[in-house]
Amino acid sequence: MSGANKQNIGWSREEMAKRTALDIPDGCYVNLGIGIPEMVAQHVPDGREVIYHTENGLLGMGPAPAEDEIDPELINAGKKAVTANPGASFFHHADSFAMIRGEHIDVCVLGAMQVSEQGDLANWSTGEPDAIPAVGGAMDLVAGVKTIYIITRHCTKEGEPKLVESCSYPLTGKAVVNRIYTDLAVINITPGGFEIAELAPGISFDYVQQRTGCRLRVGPQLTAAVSG
Amino acid sequence: MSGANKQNIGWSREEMAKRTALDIPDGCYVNLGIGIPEMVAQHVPDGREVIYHTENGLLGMGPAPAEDEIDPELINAGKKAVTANPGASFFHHADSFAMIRGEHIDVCVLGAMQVSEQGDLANWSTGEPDAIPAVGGAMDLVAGVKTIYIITRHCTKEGEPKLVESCSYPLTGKAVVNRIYTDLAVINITPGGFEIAELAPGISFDYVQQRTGCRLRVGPQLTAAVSG
Amino acid sequence: MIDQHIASLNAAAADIFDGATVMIGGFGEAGSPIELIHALIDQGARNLTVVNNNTGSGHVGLAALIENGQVGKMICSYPRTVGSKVFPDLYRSGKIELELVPQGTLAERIRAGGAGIPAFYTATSVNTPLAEGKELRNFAGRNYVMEYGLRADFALIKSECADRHGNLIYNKTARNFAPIMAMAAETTIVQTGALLEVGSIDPEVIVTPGIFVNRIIEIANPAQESQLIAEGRSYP
Amino acid sequence: MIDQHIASLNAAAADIFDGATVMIGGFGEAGSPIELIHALIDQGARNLTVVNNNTGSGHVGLAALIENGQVGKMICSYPRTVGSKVFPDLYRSGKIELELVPQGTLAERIRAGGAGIPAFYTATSVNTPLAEGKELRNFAGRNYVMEYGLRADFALIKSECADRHGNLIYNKTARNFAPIMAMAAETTIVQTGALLEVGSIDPEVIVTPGIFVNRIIEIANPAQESQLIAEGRSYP
Repeated sequence: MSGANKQNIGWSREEMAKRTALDIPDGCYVNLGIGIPEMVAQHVPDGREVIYHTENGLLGMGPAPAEDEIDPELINAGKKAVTANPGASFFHHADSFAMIRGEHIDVCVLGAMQVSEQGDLANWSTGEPDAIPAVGGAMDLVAGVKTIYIITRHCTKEGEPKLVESCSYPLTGKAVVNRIYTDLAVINITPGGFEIAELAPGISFDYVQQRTGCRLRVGPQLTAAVSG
Repeated sequence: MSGANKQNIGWSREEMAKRTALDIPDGCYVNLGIGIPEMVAQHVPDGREVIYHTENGLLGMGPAPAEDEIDPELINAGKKAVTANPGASFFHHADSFAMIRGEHIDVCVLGAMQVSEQGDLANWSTGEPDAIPAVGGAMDLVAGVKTIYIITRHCTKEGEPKLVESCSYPLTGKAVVNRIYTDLAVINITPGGFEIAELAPGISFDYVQQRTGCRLRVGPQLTAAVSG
Repeated sequence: MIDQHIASLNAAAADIFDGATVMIGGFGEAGSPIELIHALIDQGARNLTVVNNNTGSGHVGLAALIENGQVGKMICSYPRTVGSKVFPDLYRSGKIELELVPQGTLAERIRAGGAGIPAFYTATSVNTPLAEGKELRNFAGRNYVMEYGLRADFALIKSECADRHGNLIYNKTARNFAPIMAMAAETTIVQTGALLEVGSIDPEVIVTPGIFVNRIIEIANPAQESQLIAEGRSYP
Repeated sequence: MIDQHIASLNAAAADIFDGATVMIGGFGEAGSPIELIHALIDQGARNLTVVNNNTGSGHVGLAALIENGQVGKMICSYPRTVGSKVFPDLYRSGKIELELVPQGTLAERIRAGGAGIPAFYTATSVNTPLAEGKELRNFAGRNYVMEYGLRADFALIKSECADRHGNLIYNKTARNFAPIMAMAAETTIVQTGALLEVGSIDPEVIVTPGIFVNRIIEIANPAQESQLIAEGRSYP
């Protein structure tokens, strides 16, 4: 759909993580999903102190260790080796999900297969009969964390829109997403549906609309930017 | 009812605690109520290792400290200063009652106002309109601990029976008591009601029956002792 | 930057509002945040619903808060401690409301509130007056009563040591309700014996992670309730 | 006298019976009691229901137990770890049953089982296929699903240090499910890196009190799953 040069249009994975990181406030508790969301931590602007929660029992997660400092018993939810920052704490799984379910985590950043204009999220199963269903902590996170950000390419590899009127894949949660960061735009979920808050450099509203499964609106910020 | 010499008939408080202590098995986890039950710990036979739980967050409770070693933040459920034995652990209230409710404590020894022949226990309120109701952990203990022993004088100060057909005071729990240790006898709760397992020295079955609110039976052990 | 340190007791308690639900840690005097309670007396918020295992002793701490007429309702398991006169007198004269909850159910309701569990079932209190009006349900042949999670606007608790992120450890049986109250309150205010630099407490032994804490004030030498009572003290 | 020390792996696992429910600690390889799992393979009990967050990797540990045909049903949140081939193949051919549970609900169900809570409500999975057939209930305007407490006949867990009373501490994120599984099992069997004298562990830092533990075997140098897999090892 987007042609041979699709890698050069819009934001890269790194840029999507960087753009998301701008919206992580100082002093908040954040859970980052596997994949692009993990990269957000590297891009939080200097001067902001953010504490990372990983649902397998660590608050105050730090970056990956040097090769010779890996402890296979100090890992994140993606089962990769991590470190513990000063002020970190370890706890068991029930306490860890009490933090999530009890709405103590401020922000969670996840990937997506589909997001609907009501903020429904599908990111755990294609629903195909031979798929091995695996949910992990995704349903707990979207049910319990106050603010849910999604980072995802705007379309699938096959060029199908991931932002849709209603999800065809099994849901992770209903009306849970607050904001979506794609390679093309930053999109808020509003009572009126998808609202574009920001466009990637060189990307037009129409370009994004053509690649979206339902009607987009232009947010007030973007209107100001366009008219200004 | 039992006359001027009532203090000299049957078991003393100390002897009741001592008799109960014989039935605390080696290696078990025990919660002792306030009053005579607390005295049981001093009388567990040598060679048995028993671990005491106090519901305010300590497993491995030891005896009272010397006067100069009192820590007002190391107390038992009766709010008296205690010590922590080697192997003790501290935990919060929800974890402490998870031990109780989850049936991890083997034996609990409590006092009683009334016990019915079905094993109903009343030990928290007289139900009088001007009484300040206070339940503490008693209802949790009788609902969760596997074996409930009661230590109580056989009659009230006014000479009324405490072992009754059915409790007139508000219940702590229904069908929860396994065994009762009074100043006159050891009584099991059986499907057939109260069954005397043992009589205090010099006490006859008839003497106990006269001071009990419903029909007593003679247990097989006692029959053997009498006939033998 | 995360620095939960508050310099003054007045500032720590400033925004506790009339009608707020306030959980107060402690089992008797063990773990009672007596300086924070006295700050709440100074501050003067009224018509509070207070959650504590007891109702205080003598005329200091929680008993003084009640005596000062600031508490409209107590949620507790045992309002009849030795030396507890204030609550019984007010209760008998109908001037304070009481919700009596079995101690384990109280603890579990607080833990549930903090863990996002709106309700759960327990066998505790079934067939007793404390189950009256509550929903009963049978699981695998046994009856259980449904109990609701409990949350609060504020928690006042005491810890042994803290760091500026709000990580806490406790002293012995002073731990009691504090860790679960910290989870269940919108704003958790801690008085601590020693405020340490971040990283000073071993991550393996932290009992309350800082995520559950909002404000910390250092009270290096807290008053001991029993000693104040022995001295015949009252507050204010 | 309380001494939970067991001298041999065979003795530790001897009474695990066909059809038993077995909780196995670990999140991936972190906290996986691999020597105990291999002892269960040697022992041979079949038709087990196994509770673990995952389904193992490679051909050692939990994956080997499944591959050996001993597991009739898995209760887990994520049976699709990198390097997990054994379970997917058996699942696709209909040879193993799967109960998929969201990770936090799985943890809370285990904790509830250990705490004597037969059921509780959670918002997790509402409006998703995993809530199908489950009871929904509205509290304060939000829908919640009812979930049941989960108990087991046995738990196999790994700890860093233990004493002879069964008091345990863990290493970093190897803690994960172990403390709650110890609570929820009739018989909790622990492999520990160091078996210490009673009194060696500070009472303030014990994570699992001995009351939740039944047997301890010392495995001073446990195998690491990822290393066995890297070496191409399989069990038995």
